[in-house]
Amino acid sequence: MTGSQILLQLNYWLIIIVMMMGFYVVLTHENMIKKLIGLGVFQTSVYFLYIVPGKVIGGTAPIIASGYQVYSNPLPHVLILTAIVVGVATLALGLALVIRINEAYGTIEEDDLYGRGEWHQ
Amino acid sequence: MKQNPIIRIIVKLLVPFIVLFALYVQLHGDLGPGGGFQAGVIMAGVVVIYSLIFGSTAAEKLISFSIIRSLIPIGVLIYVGVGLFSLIKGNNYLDYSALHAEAAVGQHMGIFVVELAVFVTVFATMTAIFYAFVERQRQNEEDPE
Amino acid sequence: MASIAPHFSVLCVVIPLFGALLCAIIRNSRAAWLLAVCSALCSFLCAIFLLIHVKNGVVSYAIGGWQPPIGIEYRVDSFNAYVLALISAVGCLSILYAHNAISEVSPQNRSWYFSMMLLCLTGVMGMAATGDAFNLFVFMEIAALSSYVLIALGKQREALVAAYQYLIVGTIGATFYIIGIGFLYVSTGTLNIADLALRITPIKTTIPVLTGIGFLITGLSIKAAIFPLHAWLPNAYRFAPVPASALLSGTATKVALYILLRFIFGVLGAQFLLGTFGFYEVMVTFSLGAILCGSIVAVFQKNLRRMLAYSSVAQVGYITLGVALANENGLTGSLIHIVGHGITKAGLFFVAGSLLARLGSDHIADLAGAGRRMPWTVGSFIVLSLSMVGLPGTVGFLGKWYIAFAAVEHGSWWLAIIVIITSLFALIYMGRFIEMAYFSSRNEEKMKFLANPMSWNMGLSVAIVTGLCVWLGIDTEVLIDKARAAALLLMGANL
Amino acid sequence: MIVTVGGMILQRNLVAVVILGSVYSFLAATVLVVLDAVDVAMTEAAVGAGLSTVLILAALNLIKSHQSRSTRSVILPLVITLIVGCVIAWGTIGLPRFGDPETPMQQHVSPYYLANALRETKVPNVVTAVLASYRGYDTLGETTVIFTAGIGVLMLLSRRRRIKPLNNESE
Repeated sequence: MTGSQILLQLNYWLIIIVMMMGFYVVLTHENMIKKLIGLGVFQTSVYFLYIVPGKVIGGTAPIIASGYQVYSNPLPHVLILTAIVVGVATLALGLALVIRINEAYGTIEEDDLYGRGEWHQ
Repeated sequence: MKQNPIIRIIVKLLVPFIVLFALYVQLHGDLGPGGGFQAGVIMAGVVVIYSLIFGSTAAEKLISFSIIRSLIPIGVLIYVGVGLFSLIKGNNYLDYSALHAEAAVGQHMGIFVVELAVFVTVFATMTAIFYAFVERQRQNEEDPE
Repeated sequence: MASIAPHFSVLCVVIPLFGALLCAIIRNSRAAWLLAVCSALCSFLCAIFLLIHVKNGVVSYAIGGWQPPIGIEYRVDSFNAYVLALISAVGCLSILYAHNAISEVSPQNRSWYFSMMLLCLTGVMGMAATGDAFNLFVFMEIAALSSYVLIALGKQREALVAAYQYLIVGTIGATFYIIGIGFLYVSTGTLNIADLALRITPIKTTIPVLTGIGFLITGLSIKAAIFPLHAWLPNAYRFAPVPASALLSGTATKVALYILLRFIFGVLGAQFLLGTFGFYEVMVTFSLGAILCGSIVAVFQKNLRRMLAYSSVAQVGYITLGVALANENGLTGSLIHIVGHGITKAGLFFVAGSLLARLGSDHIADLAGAGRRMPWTVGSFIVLSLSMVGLPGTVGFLGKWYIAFAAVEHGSWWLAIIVIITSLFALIYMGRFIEMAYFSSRNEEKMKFLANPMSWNMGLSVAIVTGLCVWLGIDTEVLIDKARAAALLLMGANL
Repeated sequence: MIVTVGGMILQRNLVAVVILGSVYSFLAATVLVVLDAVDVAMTEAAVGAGLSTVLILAALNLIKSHQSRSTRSVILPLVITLIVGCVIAWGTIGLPRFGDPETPMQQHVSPYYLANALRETKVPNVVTAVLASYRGYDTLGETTVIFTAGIGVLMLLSRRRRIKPLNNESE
């Protein structure tokens, strides 16, 4: 692997760092809202995993116009549009759940929650 | 913030432009970036801003909760309906070529209708979710436990 | 007939979706329920029609008229027709059962609840029918989001937390799936599963493909609640309203298993994974872990539904064990057990729900003497339990028999013995309840029926499920033929 | 972007986290424009920076907005995260070079869209054409997801009858 290739791989690695941070938040934090935000970051970073390889050097946005010959790949864009929508839908539902949990328990810290209620019955 | 007359006037002035922008994004989706989903979100943003500045009661006068709620399924219903229509016409499900004698024109029409369907559902859903959150808060305040 | 047959593949998904939309508009819960049952039934009939029809080969349907891989394809072969028939049947029965069984849902939400159940059915049907990896993700999310809602509306406040946990875990699973598909897509340029299987052949051992497959399998294992990743399941099944538990146990996890099999066998080919990475050892370890942990934990549960949930973890272990053996009988056994367990477990949840509705509790201790109060319901429970244990004459026997047989064929006697011994665990935990229901009179005087009598539709669902369980167990050819056809298809795909 | 996300992890005030999240989304949108994904960038800006932020803030309005100090062990999650990250990083090594037009994903399927979308659908924006027509069924599914979420939120948050949330759940 040559130096320039490593440099180009850097794109991916930056994404991966962001991805890991998001995933870490989901796994460690016990605040439910923060978890949802972490999940959002995790998902957003995955979008790049699709978009980055779709880019063609010297290409332009995939809107057909005279004067341009090379376009970037439109298919990942479509997929990720769908994924974003799914992500926000999940977020909205998660928030609604957290609101209800907060009303029912008075807290949204997971550790506080497990101390209460009849979990093992 | 709600009392600040400058903000109120600015928002009042801005709202038509945002609506216009949403419509532009919606209708221009086949030429430039944008489409039903983005336009729906922007349009929902209008209601959100309006409700933040003038209060949710004023926003509900603008467009009522029950209308929003009944709009949610209608968008998907339009979408499914287009599919069923092409099925009845003898084509495959969601084959928009059935909409017009010339296949490509049919496709264009189909895309337009479908984008509209997406717009309706997205706008209605996002607004409804926001209303639901706000409504919940109001109920909690009236009925604290 | 041949010309309209492919349309059924899309209709069996679109009909429940259409029904869900109409249910959302109708605010009368009874009308919504009738509509929901009808659309689920139509979907079931479409699936049965497909199941009969796929004998002549694969049914491929180009949605939107765009030929795959340009457009999205619905591709039904003898494997997923089989799965479609199962999940639409369970979906139909759960919805039939749901009327009057969801007292915890406030009246103005009931029609929406049916709408959610139909959406969940739409999602799983779409997952099973589609031949497109990304379309699969979209429908996976429809099923997932609707099941979060279904769970959250349970009676106790723990239901909310269970739903939240499931939301987090499920979304991680789906995101892993997306990462996996991303790697495969970048490496092959296609999203169509059949096309993917072709184009992946020369590059199977490249790093991105392997990574993609790893993420894919992990993500789907979370969704299927395969052993070390099953933590979300017991709470979800325990606290959800009963029809939702039945629906999820019979459909959502089963479909995830289906997709797992589809990718492992259909795309990669059996010999590839099983031959190379110690896959067999890993699978067997996890399967045994699932069987043992699930069974043992189930023995100590105080709550009937929680016990059933842990039993599900164990039963999924049997299914993956059959997969790990990867011979024809093992796969046939797994496929039979998918159906057998799907139906039986749904039935057990129905019974638990009936007891809950009638006696106001689903704690085992509170149900002492229930057998004398509700002889028919508890009688069905006994039949279904025997199926869960795997006694001859019930559907549960067939699957375990084939899996044990396959283990012997594979040369692992000890696995066959473990299968038989662990079945006795099922006898213990099921027996515990039955004993309590019949022979304990501890709180008989305390126990009284709640005001609402059990409605006919609940009884009907229980009866149908029990009947199915026995019928499939006695008239064995029906199920075995279909399962063997599917298993042969999977084994053939690796040539 | 990394700095922003790092800030999000460390910050305990949830409102600040949300604002940082919004900044993150805008940055992401900018990068997406550079990568030619204008439609996605627009959506990410509208959704990530706009809608999500509003929704989370609206939710925070109902909940206390400060996170308590975590007492959980961080070692196991850290290990899992690192493993996942390393596996992905390992996977990307084999991926085609950035911007290369000769890769499988540029050669298969998508050239068809670029070549035929305008003729077959009369829509110059290929993303729109693929979204609404070639993969229209995905979009139907996506709309259904939104619908599901909408109905779900309304079901969870609608409240006509008075219920007392604590201790008195069983009606």
